[in-house]
Amino acid sequence: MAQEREIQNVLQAENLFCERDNRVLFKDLNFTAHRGQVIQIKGSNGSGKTTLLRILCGLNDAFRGELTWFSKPIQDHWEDVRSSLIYMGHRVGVNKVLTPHENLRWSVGLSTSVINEQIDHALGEMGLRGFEDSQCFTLSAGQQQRVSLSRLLLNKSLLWVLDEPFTTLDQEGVNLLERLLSQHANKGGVVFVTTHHELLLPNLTLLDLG
Amino acid sequence: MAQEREIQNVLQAENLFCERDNRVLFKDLNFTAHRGQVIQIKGSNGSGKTTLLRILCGLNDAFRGELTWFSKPIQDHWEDVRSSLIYMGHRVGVNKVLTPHENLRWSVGLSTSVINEQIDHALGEMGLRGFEDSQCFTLSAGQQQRVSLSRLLLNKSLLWVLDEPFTTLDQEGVNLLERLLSQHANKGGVVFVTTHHELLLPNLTLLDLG
Amino acid sequence: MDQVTTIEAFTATLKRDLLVAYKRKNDIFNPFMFFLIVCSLFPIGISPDPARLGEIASGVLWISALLASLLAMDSLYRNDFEDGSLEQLLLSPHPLYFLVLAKNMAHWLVSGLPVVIVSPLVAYMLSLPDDAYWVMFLTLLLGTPILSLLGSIGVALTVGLGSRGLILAVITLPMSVPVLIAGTLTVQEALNGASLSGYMAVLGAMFFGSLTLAPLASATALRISVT
Amino acid sequence: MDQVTTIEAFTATLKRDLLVAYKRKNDIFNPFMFFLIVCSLFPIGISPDPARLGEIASGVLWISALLASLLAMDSLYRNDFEDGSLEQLLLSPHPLYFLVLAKNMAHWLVSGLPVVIVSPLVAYMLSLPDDAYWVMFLTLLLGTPILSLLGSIGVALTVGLGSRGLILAVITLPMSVPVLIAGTLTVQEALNGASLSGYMAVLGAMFFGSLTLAPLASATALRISVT
Amino acid sequence: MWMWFAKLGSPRWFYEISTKWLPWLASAMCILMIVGIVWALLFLPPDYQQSFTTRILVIHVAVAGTSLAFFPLMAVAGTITLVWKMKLADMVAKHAAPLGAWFSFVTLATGSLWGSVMWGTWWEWTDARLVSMLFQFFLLLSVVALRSAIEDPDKSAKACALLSIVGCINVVIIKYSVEWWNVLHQPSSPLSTSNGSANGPEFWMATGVMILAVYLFFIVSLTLATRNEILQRERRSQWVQEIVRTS
Amino acid sequence: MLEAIQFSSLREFFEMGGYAFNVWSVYAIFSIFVLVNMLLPILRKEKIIKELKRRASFEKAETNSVREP
Ligand code: HEM
Ligand SMILES: Nc1ncnc2c1ncn2[C@@H]1O[C@H](COP(=O)(O)OP(=O)(O)OP(=O)(O)O)[C@@H](O)[C@H]1O
Ligand SMILES: Nc1ncnc2c1ncn2[C@@H]1O[C@H](COP(=O)(O)OP(=O)(O)OP(=O)(O)O)[C@@H](O)[C@H]1O
Ligand SMILES: [Mg+2]
Ligand SMILES: [Mg+2]
Repeated sequence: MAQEREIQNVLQAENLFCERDNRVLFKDLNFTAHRGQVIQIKGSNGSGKTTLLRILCGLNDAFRGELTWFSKPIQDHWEDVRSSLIYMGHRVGVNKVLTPHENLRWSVGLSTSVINEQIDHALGEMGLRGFEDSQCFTLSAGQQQRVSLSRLLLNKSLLWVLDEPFTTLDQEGVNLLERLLSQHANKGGVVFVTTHHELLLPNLTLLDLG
Repeated sequence: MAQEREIQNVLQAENLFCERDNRVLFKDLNFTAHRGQVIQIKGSNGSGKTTLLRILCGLNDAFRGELTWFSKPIQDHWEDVRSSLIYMGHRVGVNKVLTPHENLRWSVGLSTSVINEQIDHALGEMGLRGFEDSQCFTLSAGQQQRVSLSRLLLNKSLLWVLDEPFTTLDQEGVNLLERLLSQHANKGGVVFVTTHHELLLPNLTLLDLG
Repeated sequence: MDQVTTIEAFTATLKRDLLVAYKRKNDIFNPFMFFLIVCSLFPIGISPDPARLGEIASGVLWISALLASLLAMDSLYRNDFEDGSLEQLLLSPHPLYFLVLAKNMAHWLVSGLPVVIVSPLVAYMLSLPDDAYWVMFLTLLLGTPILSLLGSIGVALTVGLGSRGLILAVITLPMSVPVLIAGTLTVQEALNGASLSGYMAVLGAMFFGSLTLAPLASATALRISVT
Repeated sequence: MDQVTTIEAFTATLKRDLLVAYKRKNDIFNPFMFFLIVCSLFPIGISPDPARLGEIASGVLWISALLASLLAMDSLYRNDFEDGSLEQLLLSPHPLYFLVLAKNMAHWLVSGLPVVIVSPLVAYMLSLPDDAYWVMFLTLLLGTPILSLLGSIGVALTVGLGSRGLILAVITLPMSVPVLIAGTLTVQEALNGASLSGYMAVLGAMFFGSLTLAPLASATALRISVT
Repeated sequence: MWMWFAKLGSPRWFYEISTKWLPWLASAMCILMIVGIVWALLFLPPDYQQSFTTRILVIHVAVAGTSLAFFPLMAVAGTITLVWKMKLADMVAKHAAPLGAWFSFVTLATGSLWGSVMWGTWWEWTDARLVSMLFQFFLLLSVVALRSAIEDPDKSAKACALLSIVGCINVVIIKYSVEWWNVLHQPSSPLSTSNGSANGPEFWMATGVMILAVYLFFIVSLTLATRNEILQRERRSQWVQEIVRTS
Repeated sequence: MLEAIQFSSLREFFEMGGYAFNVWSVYAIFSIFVLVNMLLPILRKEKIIKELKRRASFEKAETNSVREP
């Protein structure tokens, strides 16, 4: 994470507007994400949280308004955004026939070079010790979620965009993830996260979609 | 729900034992489900909650031990069990191209005859008014969950088996579902439910898988 | 709110599957298009000469129908498995036999019947001799349901698998060989002017045999795959 | 922990896809079996007579290879889409062109190459005249990668759809017709004793054309399907 | 009777009894095979028509005959797996499928090598035996493919059991329909007429020895593979650990 | 006994009346087939035993060293 841009606005939205099927999901949405912020997006079911997160990653371009990345229009800088982004959606991105280790080797390896020990260490941290070499279809729902979350430990990315990462995690997993989020923020990262449960973090910003 | 069997053990397990991939998930598991009970199955990720629920529905027969249904061995009474069961798994059972209404018409219609008004009413209760005739792939994750949950309002089944039904529901949805569970129990039904959050219900029994 | 009878559950399932197909449109349109396209590959790949085409036409039609019916099978249980509807089907209190039969029937109506209906046209395009149109049509009408019923077993066995596509074909194609033989022989004998009742009887026997046995096997296979 | 280069990302993707195929085994085995089985349907459906078989053999081989390669395509992006890996691929900082190329390459190695290798054996069984073996083999070696690359566009376009299977075929088969024509013509001209360099050049041009352009189209199609 | 059945289902019982029997079976197999091969290669008089190629037939007939036993075997094992959930049946079935594919392949290969002499062609679609053997080969491979496609061992056991039963019925139907098809095609090739070829009694005696030898080989090989499977699946039981320790 | 041998020379034996390729191929295929299907299970058994032994010693070591404090 480059040191010189310390206090800049990482990601800023101005007058975002989005509708689907003639239902306006949000309009005049403004927010600024600084380094060190965890932004929790709240809202009832169907209020557009997932849609918003996908917009931020460039996985959805059916919106109007202005998005800037370090104060520059985001359209021209998707490459930059992608190289400092981790996204986790409703689908976890874990191949069922590969083992957790092999899954991470690829999904992390797409952007960062890692060695095997790091991967095994990260899996251990996420409570998957002993499961490194089981194929993922034998893992429970929560364990697959944990495989996907291990990426957070291996990529040194600035921006985390996490869509309901707490589902299917048990209490201990929830605590672990909360700790990770606040650590990331403390190190100057930015986190967007949607969840329906109360997050207990010091540097939390709420963004309510209604 | 037949009145004459009022105080019987609906479902009873003796010395259940299950292992997967040489990992023992549970052994010597004993429990009895009476009418009016909500049984919350707890346990960390990968402790075997889903496996247990699928065993109870007959979707998994890789276990040892004794299961009885109204004190009779369950092997000979799967038909009975099925005709008084609602199961909701990690996959919600909602066809993406059909509308919520059409989905319910079939999934409820498999066991109970319903009329259109009842279906629309149930969907309204679950907060899906206005979405009755959108195709389900346009619904958000939580809304699809709600479609599936509407079945609870339409089937008069004795036994509910719900695997993490609270995921992706917003706060209001969670309250609604909790109310449904306790109502069902009060009317003499039996609920098995797994979830990682604290349920605030009067007649709750905990079953911990560790 | 009463319990429903098995017949009601049967029709509910049939209706629902037809509805899904209607909404997707592609399910009806594609097997049919696939059939047309594959049939028209042969004049291109083999020979545009009508005389030679006419000789191979009956085989080409049958093989294309076989492939179309086989490849359309994939959608029979797959989506239901993925979204969890299949579990609901298995947990219904009615005999799975009838529900599977309903699904097979809907599927054939949607993917098999259009192919049968368009077959005379394709037969014309491939210069099949005139006398054989009707026989071609009839054999396909009797034959494609058998192919669907057999295919259903294969799909049911492979429905939960990560790798799909061809495993289904590898399992089902060898099973379909007798149907292919019966079908093409009937057409060829018709061309030779032989009496057809015996051949049709063979196809009919295959039809009733698979109608009674195949859904049983499919139902068993589904229970195996989902648990 | 450094950023990786595009080449490293390319090899990582290639390796991963080969690993997935290796673990599934069937991905390698099935296209090949499908090819064998479909080819052996023709003698049964059309005629067992060697002379007549020999005439249609080159077309049958090409059409079967086309279908095998097409139907194997389904597994190219589908699983990745369903488990979310495809989103990760799209979100990688490297040009999608190369990642798509890596996936295509892995896929051809696994599903196309075995078919090409077994083709001489099948050519013998279908009584293809002796002189044409080598030409058959070479045209398939050049042709199946083209089919894979074209098929990839079709899969990418249809990857998010509920109904699958045949829509892919309906989109891709017409695109593949020129390859089929070039391939079968080459073999037939070889049988007629004509010089082949011209025909091979056409196939070669198609190969390089699709190698440079098709992954671009696939990449665009993927972005469209996933967003 | 029931006791015996239950005992038969126990992998341990099978392992122990086969430990006793294997050496005998294996040595009988070796002796018969050597006798058969030496007899066939050295002593068989040349056929007046087929010359020394009858030496091919000895092998071909033995292997072909044995290869017909696989589907019935797998169907029976499959029924036992599905109905009585007996693990041993599945362990046998699991290895029977690839072994059967081997047998079918060798039948096809030796048949072709013979055919290239007799008919001047390696392959001929107008012979019912050839075509139905080819499809039996495909069906066996499809069972193998299904086995490796389903990751969950329990599930793949049951799925393959079902497929074997369906496949067994199919092999019969295919055989008859291919024959029927052939009769109606009235093949012009020489095969249909050559069935009554006059092979002397000596030929059939050598072949008989060979058939016995190949059957024994089939049993021995399948037993060896099944024993491996037992070791692996029962690896955590006391008695297997005992075996591992002492070996 | 020896006079029953159908060949008068080794060369004749190898030629098999002009069908050497076919006859010897069949015997080659057959012996490969028999050998492979005998040897593979035997070799696999050794591998399995080795693997199980390794695992047993591994587990023993683990239970010895990692006991509760
Ligand atoms: C169901 C499988 C098969 C069985 C039970 C079988 C059995 C036999 C038997 C008993 C004979 C000796 C006939 C005689 O000497 O009168 C024979 C001959 C022969 N077999 Fe097979 N065979 C089978 C499959 C095949 C296959 C797949 C091929 C070729 C690829 C083949 C090619 C031949 C040939 C060329 C002959 C010699 C023809 C003759 O003498 O009439 N057979 N087979
Ligand atoms: N198909 C399978 N093959 C082998 N092992 C499996 C299979 N499915 C699940 N398991 C194992 O069974 C264990 C329990 O899985 P299960 O899905 O029941 O957990 P769970 O309690 O529901 O967890 P979660 O809270 O994450 O949903 C896991 O450790 C997993 O490794
Ligand atoms: N593909 C689509 N086509 C049309 N409308 C869509 C589509 N996807 C989503 N929508 C609509 O957009 C709205 C927002 O969906 P979104 O998935 O963003 O909600 P969400 O806030 O993430 O809800 P949840 O908490 O349930 O996950 C929903 O009301 C849905 O109807
Ligand atoms: Mg959402
Ligand atoms: Mg679970």
